[in-house]
Amino acid sequence: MALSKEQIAQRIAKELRDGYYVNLGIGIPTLVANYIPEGINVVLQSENGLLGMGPFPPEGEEDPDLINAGKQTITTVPGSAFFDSAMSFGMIRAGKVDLTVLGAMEVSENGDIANWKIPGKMVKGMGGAMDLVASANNIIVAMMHTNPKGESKLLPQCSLPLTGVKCVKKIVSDLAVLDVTPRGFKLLERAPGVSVEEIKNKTLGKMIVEGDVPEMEV
Amino acid sequence: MALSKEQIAQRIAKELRDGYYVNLGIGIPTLVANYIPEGINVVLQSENGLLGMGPFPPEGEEDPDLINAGKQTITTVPGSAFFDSAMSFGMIRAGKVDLTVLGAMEVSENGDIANWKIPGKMVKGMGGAMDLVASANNIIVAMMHTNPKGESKLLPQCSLPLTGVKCVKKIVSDLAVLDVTPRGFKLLERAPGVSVEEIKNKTLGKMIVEGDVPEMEV
Amino acid sequence: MNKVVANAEEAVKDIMDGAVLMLGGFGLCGIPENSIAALVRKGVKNLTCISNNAGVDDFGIGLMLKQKQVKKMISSYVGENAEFERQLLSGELEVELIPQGTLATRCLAAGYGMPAVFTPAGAGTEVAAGKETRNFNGKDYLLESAFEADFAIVKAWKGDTLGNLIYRETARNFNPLMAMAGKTTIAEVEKLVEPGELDPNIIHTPGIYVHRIFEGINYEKRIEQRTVRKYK
Amino acid sequence: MNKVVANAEEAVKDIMDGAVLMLGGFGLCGIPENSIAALVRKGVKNLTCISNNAGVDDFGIGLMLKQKQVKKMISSYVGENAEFERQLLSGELEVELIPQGTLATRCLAAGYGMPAVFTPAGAGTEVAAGKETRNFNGKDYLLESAFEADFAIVKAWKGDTLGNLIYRETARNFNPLMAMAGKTTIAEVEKLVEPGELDPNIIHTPGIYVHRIFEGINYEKRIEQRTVRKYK
Repeated sequence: MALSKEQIAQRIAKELRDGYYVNLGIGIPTLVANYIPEGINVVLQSENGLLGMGPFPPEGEEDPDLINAGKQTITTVPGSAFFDSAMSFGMIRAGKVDLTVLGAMEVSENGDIANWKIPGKMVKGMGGAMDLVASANNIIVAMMHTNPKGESKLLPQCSLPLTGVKCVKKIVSDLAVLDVTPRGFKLLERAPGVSVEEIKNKTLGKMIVEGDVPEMEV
Repeated sequence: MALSKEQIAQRIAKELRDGYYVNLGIGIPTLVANYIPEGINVVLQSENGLLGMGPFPPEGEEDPDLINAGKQTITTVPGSAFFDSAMSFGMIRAGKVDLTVLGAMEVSENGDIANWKIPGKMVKGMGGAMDLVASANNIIVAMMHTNPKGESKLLPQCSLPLTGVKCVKKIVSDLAVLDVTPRGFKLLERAPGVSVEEIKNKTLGKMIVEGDVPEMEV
Repeated sequence: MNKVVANAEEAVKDIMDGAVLMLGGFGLCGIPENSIAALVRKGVKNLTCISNNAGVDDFGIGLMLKQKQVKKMISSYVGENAEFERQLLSGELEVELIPQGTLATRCLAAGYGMPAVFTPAGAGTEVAAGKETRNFNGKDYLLESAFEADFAIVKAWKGDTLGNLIYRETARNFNPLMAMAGKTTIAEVEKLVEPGELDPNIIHTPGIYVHRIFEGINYEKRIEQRTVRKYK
Repeated sequence: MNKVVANAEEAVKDIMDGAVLMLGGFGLCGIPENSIAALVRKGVKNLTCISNNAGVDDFGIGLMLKQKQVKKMISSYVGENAEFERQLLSGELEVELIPQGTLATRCLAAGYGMPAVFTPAGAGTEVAAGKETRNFNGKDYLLESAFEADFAIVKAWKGDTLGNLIYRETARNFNPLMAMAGKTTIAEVEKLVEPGELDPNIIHTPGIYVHRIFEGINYEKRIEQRTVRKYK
């Protein structure tokens, strides 16, 4: 069965390592914070100028000066630090953020990503996404494997305007975990009960299957 | 009679305007702070990371964390601010410092300045001088008109390695006040009792004299 | 040296039609509310606004959009505003979308006297069109120019009469960068104090960058996305 | 996540011969005294040191020079050290002199992920030799590359166990810039505290840039030019 959004987030959380600095994008990536494994300490970066982001505030304790990059009211954890947007993107560009998780509309087999613009639709802007994908050493994309029409979002080439080129390292979709390799998408894990065949059918880009592909543990 | 170093500083202090941010180099320029006219408020910048430099501390109150760019113990004035060296030179490069006063070994008639290196002698380094001269909009050089051998330091071209090109706007020497213009050094004022003739004889670069040249008031 | 002005009206009085403005804030967080209100009352037109976002329909830069005072927005994300969308689709409003880090860094470049900076954001995408792309150590970067703005308008938490500013929490965002970048910088603060009342170790924006300062009134500080957790 | 090390010895234990080091401080102000002492005891050699100055004969980097541990200095001003001069003239020591603002900005570039930056300092002088000169808006700038350093060693006033740092007065100088620029950054602090004890609004160096931290001991904080006024 395909994973829920929560389960995608849960699976991505297993990629976290103790001491990681992590930037979580809007949507499914945000949910990853709910599944940080026991014994693992990570520091969440919000690109509007915060290291050490905590959970949403209790009702009545919202602080208008304290928001995340999704403009939601949040809190800090002990040891947090505020800084300006130049330093925030400075640390992102300098590769100090260990893991970046974001959503995508399309990913190509060479790691290109499209997630900011659909021609003909109102374009809201790229926000910090182009900076993040161009800078991060370690990008995991959290996405549905297909669009609502059932068409693959893992493509030979992106059809939408690009956000960044050759930057995605790993994809966790509702159906599978895949690495982006020089030879194409490499299938690492299947969602419980989802066959390699089904994943193949729903992956338009080149996909490599080597040996037995285990089911994810979620 | 030629001006003393204190009198050169005193004359330069008359160029200060209320609200100026000022960077004073080591040597004669430092003395300018002692002659700030009544009613004029200026903020002194020290390029090692301070706006709002005050006088030397009283004996026993020296703070090793609080020095100026000459590494001397200093104090702050109310409303001072500390910052790092990148911001310090950032504000210098961005033209936020209204007036820079520094010493020179040679100045050429087109405003080139040499003040950091003598071939054959141990070179200590340019410190912040190259940044200051390349960035400041308003540079006054405080200098002796001639070297100890009596040779002019105001030249057609500098003979020493340059610190910066076409940057000096005004010179206050022990003999004269001169503007650097596209046509050469323009004599504005004479030291009390010093003749135009003497200044001409001691100025190797092209010098313009128009009309009567008044004596400085010091 | 007198940087203190009585109020927002006085602070913005010489901002004329056609001016290029930088406005601090991220979403509605840390925006110069008083100055925006004064610009709306003044009715100045044909403005180019450099700001990360464009406010919402009835707050922030949205108020200026409603009065059709803005000719062009330079932003990274503009999604929360129906009137904005209408003007954009009708061609009344010009929009230049740039990556958020590029926006920040182009402000920094202006404040630090760097004419242009290299950033990898947007290399290989349509953002690179018409820009110089240069490879360093195997990676492509775009050359992005420093912003030039007639006025930067920022909001700080505390400031002193010499223009030294301190921001609070994530309301810092673009404010210190824009404060450094304006030809003329206007700062509104929640609390204006005398020189010496702010610890010189913790000044975010040194006064040298600030030309006018005033204590704002009636800060609304509207929350755009109120999110809370269920447990205490 | 454990960034805290017991002492300077442990902090510098993997610094090997031939390493490129950045060392914070301006003159003797804000220098990492404990780490320098540990490097002297360790006797590591052939170091390249990026630091604004080179200490004095018996303090700061001068102590490393005396032990002939330094192969090359990259500095803006090196005048206060007789042993330095001797080694330089005898050809034992290589020195690269660069403008102070260029030094600062090349650190900033590294910390902000910019491969190179433009600065006007040195344009038209011998500093420009071998560098790209480019004209923007009628003014010449040099293209200067970001520094690459194996280790940055900085001194802060207070720090917490997550690596957040606060500096005091002009002892800030190059420290926060170098802290951002090292592949591995070592911070020594006068006072090490628990997370939450430092106000997050006033952190100068966020912990993300710091890999190791320890509380130093016996700070001498030597004054290079003691100047006092005669009246109180």
